[in-house]
Amino acid sequence: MQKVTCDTLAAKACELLENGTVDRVLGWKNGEFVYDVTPALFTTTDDIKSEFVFNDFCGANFSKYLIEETRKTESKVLVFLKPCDTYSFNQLLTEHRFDREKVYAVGIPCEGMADITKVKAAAGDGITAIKAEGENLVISTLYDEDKAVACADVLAERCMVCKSKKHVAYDELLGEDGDVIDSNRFDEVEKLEAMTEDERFAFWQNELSRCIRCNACRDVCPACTCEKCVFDNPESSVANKAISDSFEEKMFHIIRAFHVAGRCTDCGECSRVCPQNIPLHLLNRKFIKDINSFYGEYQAGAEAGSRAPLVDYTTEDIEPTDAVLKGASDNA
Amino acid sequence: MRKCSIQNLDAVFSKIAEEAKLYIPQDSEKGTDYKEWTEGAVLSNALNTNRSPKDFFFPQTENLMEFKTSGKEIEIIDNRDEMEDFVVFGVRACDVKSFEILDRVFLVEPYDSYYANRREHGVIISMACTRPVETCFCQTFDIDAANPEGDIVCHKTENDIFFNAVTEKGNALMAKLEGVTEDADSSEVDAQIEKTHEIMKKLPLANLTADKFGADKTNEFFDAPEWKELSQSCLGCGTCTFVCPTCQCYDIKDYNTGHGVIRFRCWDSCMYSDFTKMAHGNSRNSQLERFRQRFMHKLVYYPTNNDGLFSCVGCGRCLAKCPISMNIVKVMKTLGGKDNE
Amino acid sequence: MQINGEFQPKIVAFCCNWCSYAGADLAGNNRLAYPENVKIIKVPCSCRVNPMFILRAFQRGADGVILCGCHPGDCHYTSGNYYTRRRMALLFSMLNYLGIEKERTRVEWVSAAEGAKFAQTMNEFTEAVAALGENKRLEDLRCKK
Amino acid sequence: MNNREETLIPKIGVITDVRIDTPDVKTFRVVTPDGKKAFEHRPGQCAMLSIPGVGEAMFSITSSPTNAEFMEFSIKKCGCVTEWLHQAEVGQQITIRGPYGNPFPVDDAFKGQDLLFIAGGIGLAPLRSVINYCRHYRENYGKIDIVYGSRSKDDLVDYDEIINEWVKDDGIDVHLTIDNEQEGWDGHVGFVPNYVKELGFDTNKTVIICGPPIMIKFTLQGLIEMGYDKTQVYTTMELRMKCGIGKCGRCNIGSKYVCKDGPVFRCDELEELPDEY
Repeated sequence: MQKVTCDTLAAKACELLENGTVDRVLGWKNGEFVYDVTPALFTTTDDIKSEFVFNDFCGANFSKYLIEETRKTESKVLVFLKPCDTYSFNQLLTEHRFDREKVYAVGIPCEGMADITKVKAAAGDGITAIKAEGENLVISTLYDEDKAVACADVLAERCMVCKSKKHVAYDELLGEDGDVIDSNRFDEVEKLEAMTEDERFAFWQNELSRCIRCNACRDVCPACTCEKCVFDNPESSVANKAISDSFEEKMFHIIRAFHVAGRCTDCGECSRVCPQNIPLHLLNRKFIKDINSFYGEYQAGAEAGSRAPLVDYTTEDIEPTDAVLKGASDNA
Repeated sequence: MRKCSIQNLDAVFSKIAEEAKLYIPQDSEKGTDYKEWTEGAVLSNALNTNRSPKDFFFPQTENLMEFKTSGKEIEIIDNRDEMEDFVVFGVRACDVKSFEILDRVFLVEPYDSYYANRREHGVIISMACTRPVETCFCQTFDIDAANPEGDIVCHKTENDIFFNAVTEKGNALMAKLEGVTEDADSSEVDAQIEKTHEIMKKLPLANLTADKFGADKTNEFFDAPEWKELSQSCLGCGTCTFVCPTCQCYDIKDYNTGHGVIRFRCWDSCMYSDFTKMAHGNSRNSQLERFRQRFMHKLVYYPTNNDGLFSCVGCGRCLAKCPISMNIVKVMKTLGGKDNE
Repeated sequence: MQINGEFQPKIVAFCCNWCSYAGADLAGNNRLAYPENVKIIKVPCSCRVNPMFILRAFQRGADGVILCGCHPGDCHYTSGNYYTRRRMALLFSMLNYLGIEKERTRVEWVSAAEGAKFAQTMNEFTEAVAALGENKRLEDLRCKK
Repeated sequence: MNNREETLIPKIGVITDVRIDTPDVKTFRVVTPDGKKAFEHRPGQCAMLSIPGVGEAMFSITSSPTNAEFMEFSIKKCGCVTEWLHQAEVGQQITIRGPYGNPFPVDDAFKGQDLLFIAGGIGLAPLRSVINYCRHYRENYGKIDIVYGSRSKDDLVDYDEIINEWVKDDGIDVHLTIDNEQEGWDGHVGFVPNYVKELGFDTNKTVIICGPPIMIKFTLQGLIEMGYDKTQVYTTMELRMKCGIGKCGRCNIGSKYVCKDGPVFRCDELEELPDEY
């Protein structure tokens, strides 16, 4: 259950539209079944009143939309940012991907978003309604009695290991700011590191072989902002539309994660959107964990203007051979 | 009509597997997918598999031919491998219908022999739905989830599975299953169909109609102002196209292996920015145009070329998988007007 | 690759133009033997090596990939190899995370004066890769003959 | 059924002649390895040419179907396949499949008509096969006018054939123009659309246009002003294609596939299609 209500956000959006601070609002639009919320651009208060929504299924990170949005006009756009979204926001600012002056950012607290797959698993097929009641979601289905499921039990993976309830960028904050959390988000990575090479290979083979190369992970990623991706560029010699050999799937995912290494804020959008449920965040988090362990703690997006580890160095950096050992045996 | 008890289903599977490769939907932590049947494999009850069964006839990638080159000379090698018999068990009504939609593309002159061969070698055993979910809207396209098409049609009741062979291929396979099935009457199945029909009436999308769309409606919808709003948050990824059982666009690409060139075909997506890109321009430059193309194709262009048949079967995969939850239902409701609510 | 029933690994060595390639030259001039399995690709700087080059080498049949550059502090372009060091540390750690044997990848700093070190490095690396056998985990089956 | 007949599998073609037409256009003569034509075609149809490892692309067949010995393709250098072809020497093998698309209605709608061909730049390539077809069956057609323009004299494709054959034919008037004044050029100077208006043709002709989209647009406007009806005007289209047989899904304009329902369209048919080309 979110502490900040849909009405509060909608009122704020209407207020800012009406007083001319912004002329459009990036927000969530209600769908068919409560959980299929779509990112949308609102330009009138009427639309906001009838279609704006904020609930436990508003996971989409709007930061990336700002790139295109701020190119359209000279006026300001209102964007609602959950704590984790603010890290992406900062990272994009660091990379000069949008004009800060054209954005009015409203930070909103987040209690964690629900994962619809988990909801379906807990409540059964044919969901017809989901209502937030206290700490529970009450779910109505076509086939069973209404069921109350604790929000905590259906949290998205990324929210279970939330790294921060603190907003690192905003013009205005709704509700109270939280703190950076000492999360255990590297546990899964450590589990893999503790496995043997063979086991790790088998694990990733199983995961990555399901990839259908829909590019959703890349297209949703707020760190993937190249105007033309190497994988779309026929001149790059790696452009490939489909997985035509098991090598290709590894190539794509290694390079995708590498290209955002040091810039990935661990927002978890890649795993959220994967239609094949591949835990892509485990690749990104490995890079984050290694960067922390090799070069000192670094959180992309925590500070606008900070220098990403891969465009930086010290003369005393760890040697690659030692790094591989450290990366694998740190916790073994 | 024949039947076997659910406990004895393995005997049926094992018998089929003697004849040909058998694929059945199987559950895993990551959802349901068709996998080859092996001893002990458990049939999933899920409605949708992650990937649609179009893979069986139109795989995501397939090698079309190979070239060997030496000097100025080229040799073409046809080393296709789509001649193996196989059986797909448990295909839902929507997905069965998708084969007809693909047939109308690949099996019209000049027909696609890769697809045709696979189609010829594959037997489809369908499975009636009994528990449709909120994302199902096959009824919109006059598909009966409770009574699918297929070579053999199956109905699963509490204790038994009923088999009804309807095509020549189906009958031939059914004949081989005589020893593991017994004669049955259809009363239990009929009752179940009726029950499912009752449930279908209660589905949230039960009243969705496609009546506003169809053949020759291009000019009505092409310039609709709604496309802008509908497409504005589209990421331009290929999820909807790749999980869709009826999307059939493809790309033909060459791959240099170092000792030859493989020419392969792979799925492509009209949502991709380079789909229509040529050396000197692109006929669909914006995501709006690409988004419009996909839905116009399903709802207008395809029906125009195919006697009004829509190129959507209402399986609901795109509803479940789209990263931004934009999908054909929202498009139909937005463009189709208020009376489609 | 099997020669006379014995596995002969294919090794790709990316060598920077200024130090390591000269080191390889020196090894040759001094008649220091290193395995003929090693195929050298000259690059302007170790930092020119895109992670994709490494993966491509494996795809095209390499059993091991080694990257050689100037010693840290000696880069012809001042700092190229410092970036290389970070990139390869992360890439190789990632490859190992995916289950690719860690002995298949290596970075070594070889100066123009270190002909002997070049030969020794190549001998050791080839031996280590030979012990692992064929690269099966990053191979592209289409490229196999 | 184990059918191995497959339209996507091409035939081998051999380049037996390469003619340099302009600085960026070459004309390639192609036959099968045993010296025959790869297949028969109708005027205006296309073929898929490819070089393994480089790619496949659709080209209009520039030679006339009446040529029993070989096919010709006039190809402008603009992408990776064409660049590769421009480096090819005589004897090089390529692959070829086709014919694809619908032809110009040379044996029905065009029959007995006065024809006006209007082309710009490489746009002459697809029309050349029609022009030569009509020259071959001269008695079936009325007067033929050809308006052809290019950037400069050097950019006129098939200049030799135009000067040595076409202008010498009875009942054919060739009107050449170039965009800018040039030494050694005493012909007309100016853009094609204006030249067509200056020439002021009778409005009883059937018009066949091909060229850059902007040229087609203004020429068509001019023709309408002159009193032409869109049903009298034919053109040929080009969009990205992969299969050539209406299945890969990218060359459609509305419900029409350029590779299958086109590339030849009558302008009134084209107008009914959504504006997406």
